[in-house]
Amino acid sequence: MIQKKFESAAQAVADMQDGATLLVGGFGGSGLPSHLVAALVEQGAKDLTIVSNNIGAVSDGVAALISNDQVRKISCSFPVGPHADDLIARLEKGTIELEIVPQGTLAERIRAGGAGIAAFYTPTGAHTELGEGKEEREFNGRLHLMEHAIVADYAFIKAHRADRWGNLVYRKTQRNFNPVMATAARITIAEVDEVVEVGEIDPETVVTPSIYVHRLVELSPQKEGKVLVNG
Amino acid sequence: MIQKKFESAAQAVADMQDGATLLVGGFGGSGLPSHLVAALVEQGAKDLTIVSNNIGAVSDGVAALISNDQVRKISCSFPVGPHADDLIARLEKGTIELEIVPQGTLAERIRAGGAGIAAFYTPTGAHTELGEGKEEREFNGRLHLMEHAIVADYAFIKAHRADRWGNLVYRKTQRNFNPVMATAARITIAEVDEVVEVGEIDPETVVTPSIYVHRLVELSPQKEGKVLVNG
Amino acid sequence: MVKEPKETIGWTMPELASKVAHDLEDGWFVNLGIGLPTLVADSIPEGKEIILHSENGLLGLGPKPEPGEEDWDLVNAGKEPITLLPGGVYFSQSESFAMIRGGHIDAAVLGAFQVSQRGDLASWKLPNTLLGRVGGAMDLTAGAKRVFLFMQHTSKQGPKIVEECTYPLTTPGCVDRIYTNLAVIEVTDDGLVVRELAPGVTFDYVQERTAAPLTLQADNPSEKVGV
Amino acid sequence: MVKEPKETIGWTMPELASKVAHDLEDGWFVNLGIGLPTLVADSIPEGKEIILHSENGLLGLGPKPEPGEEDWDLVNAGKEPITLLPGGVYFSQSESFAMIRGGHIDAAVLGAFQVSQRGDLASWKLPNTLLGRVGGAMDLTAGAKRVFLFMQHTSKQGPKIVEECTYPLTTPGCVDRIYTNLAVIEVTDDGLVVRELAPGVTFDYVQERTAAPLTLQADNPSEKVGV
Repeated sequence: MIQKKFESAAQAVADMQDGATLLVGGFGGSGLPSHLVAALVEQGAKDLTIVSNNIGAVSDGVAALISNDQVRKISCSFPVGPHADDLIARLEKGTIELEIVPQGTLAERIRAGGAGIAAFYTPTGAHTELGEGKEEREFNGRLHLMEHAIVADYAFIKAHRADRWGNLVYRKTQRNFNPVMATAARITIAEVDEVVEVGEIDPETVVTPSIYVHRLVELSPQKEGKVLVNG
Repeated sequence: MIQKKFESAAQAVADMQDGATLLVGGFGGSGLPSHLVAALVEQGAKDLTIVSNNIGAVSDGVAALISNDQVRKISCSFPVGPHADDLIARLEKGTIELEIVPQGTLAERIRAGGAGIAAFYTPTGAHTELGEGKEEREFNGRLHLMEHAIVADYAFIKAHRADRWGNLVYRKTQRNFNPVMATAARITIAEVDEVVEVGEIDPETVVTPSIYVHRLVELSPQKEGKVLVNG
Repeated sequence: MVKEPKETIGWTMPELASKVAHDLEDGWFVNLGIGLPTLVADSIPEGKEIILHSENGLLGLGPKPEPGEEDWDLVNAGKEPITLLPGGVYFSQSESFAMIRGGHIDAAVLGAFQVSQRGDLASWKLPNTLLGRVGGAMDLTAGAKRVFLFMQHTSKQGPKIVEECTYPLTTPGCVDRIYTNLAVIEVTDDGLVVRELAPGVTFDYVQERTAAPLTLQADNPSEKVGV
Repeated sequence: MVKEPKETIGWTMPELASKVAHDLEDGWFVNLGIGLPTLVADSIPEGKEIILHSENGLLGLGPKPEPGEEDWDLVNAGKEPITLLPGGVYFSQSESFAMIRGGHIDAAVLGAFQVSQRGDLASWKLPNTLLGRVGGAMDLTAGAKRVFLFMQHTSKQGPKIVEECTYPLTTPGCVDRIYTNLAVIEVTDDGLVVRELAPGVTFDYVQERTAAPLTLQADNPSEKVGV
């Protein structure tokens, strides 16, 4: 019988190794799997390569991993915000590598990774500093850049509700990078508010099919009466 | 005020020109926009380039356009079935061109067209007859083919319910090629069972957002007490 | 090489389906090809959760509907009416093939015209025909983690397991295991290895009907396996 | 070139937002950038249906929630709480940027550091800084059917409208129209054309604050436009 539920975020991330590549969902605090990130700070795996849209927007996001010196390289579109100081300090020391990727190219590279597309051509970023060193090619008279797929060892994602198989639904703009990141990792760990039995989620409404989800951690902030303010 | 609804399938296809490129949704009879296809047979536009997964599965599908000599080229994955005889006759006469495309590559080329990706690399079809003449490239030690995006002038799609803006939901496996084809045409025409007011479809359940839908035709088979058997 | 006579020998197709179903692991996501492989759906042992994928856009394929209960908006890749299990979901063809191409399908169980000793598969087009029916075959065989064939050991034309495919290829080197009415054969780096023989079928009998060299699995009790 | 003094001249930002909103057509899908451009959302005339897109994954962005009604799972691209209009929908970031890159957004209204006479845009990184904040700016400017800038005519550093951008480019030749507190300027094949002057603002006044040659639209009544 399929059972993907882990007892805690700590157990779900326990096997993570130094040097792993990790996708972290969320857009600022919305849809951020903050309990999984906190568990990884505790667990301590180092030399991580992290792909996440924002890194300085919230203190309980990727910023926490950077401050704890667990990150070797970070790919993101928006490396600024109130908690980016520790990133800047490490960039100046040269202990961390930063790759800035246009947001749509970041999403599409992850989507390509999940969909078995090795590389693709996009007009985004052509003739810019972020396109330097990339292979260029013209299609329909317009310059495009070749961009490579991103695949990862792990993805940390946040969803609203899961069923036992791992089908996921989200709340509102909590989706953001979560559905696409779920597809591109060898082990996708979803932090959810609630795990229900199969059949309890309308099959027409599932956003992330169970095939993409390997581990579930149930954390019920609503049930605990906590108000979620991640801004 | 946004109003995408046309009075009839005939009106929705009235402006189609000879030489147009057309995507037709459906997988066999399921999700096939058969009223739009029938209206186009009536309308008579010629020299069409058609992209559709099946062509011979049902008589009221693309087969009808082929038999009526409206098609110059057809791209599909499955050009066989009980109604493919007229295709074979025209192939032998040389009056129609057939491009056989692996089903996943077909879907992905349309997806690329809708998503602004000019071309992509896939392992599907490498070292096969269908890969002949295509640009090849190795990624991670594996041969890939470069495949180009498909974009079209029109898409005919079938959905279950639309709202006035053109947001769509589908019934079960009626989705098939419809959601992806909706994204890749200059003018997407959706044949639906019902058009409702905005707000009547749960925003978490919309499959095709209104941005991809330009025209709606309401055809209510259920309401007319017709049993839909398209097999 | 001997042409297969029209006789019942070895496993029946439902027996073979049970064998395949037995080898699928709990929790796997599995795509069953059109035709014979769909028999596997009815053979999954009680208590084992295998989630079946249909490339037209669903996971969690259930049994055929009762007569009169067909819903023509709920069909499998063969365009036959099916049902959806609790936990099943719908999605589009592009999402479906993202799953396939992206390596998320644990196993694809497919039919074949020919398979070579290196696991090259020919399954989409007969030679010298105008039309091929590729469907999702190239995507599935290029993308699934494992490709299992489910087929009659021979056709009217003779052996289907050959040294080199003469029919147009679907995907080279993609086949992991071949289930036929006569035997279960692994495609290994050392060639084709017979893992199991059907009851009453000898190794020589299988070899005679196979146009590529076979070896018997080393830890196989003997040629008498299954007799 | 004259530095802009800290004074109120020309249109206020809400007035400018109304001007942009007036130029958006009924039924358009429009992306509003972070910061100033979000003012446009509050200025859409009654009866006009403009569907606002937010790149973090929604169409149908509504007004800000009442205080106390914020839902932190419903935010815009600036990570501020917003609401969803009836007819609005949610989707993922990859779907969102498929819309953008695929040319489905009718207009993007964005801020800028610099814009050149050919419509080159610099908006994501200041020179000689370690970090840039590209976000979705390159995708939007490469993908949207029209790019409108919404900005102060000058910055503390002087003119923002220049012959050549000296800051890192976002996308070359992408800008169609520039809305500033002083004027509405079209980027044409013949250079920058002033389409409208703010009340009390002369053509010469705008030209003095612009580091690229401007022309007045031929059918513009006169320099006295808007006075």
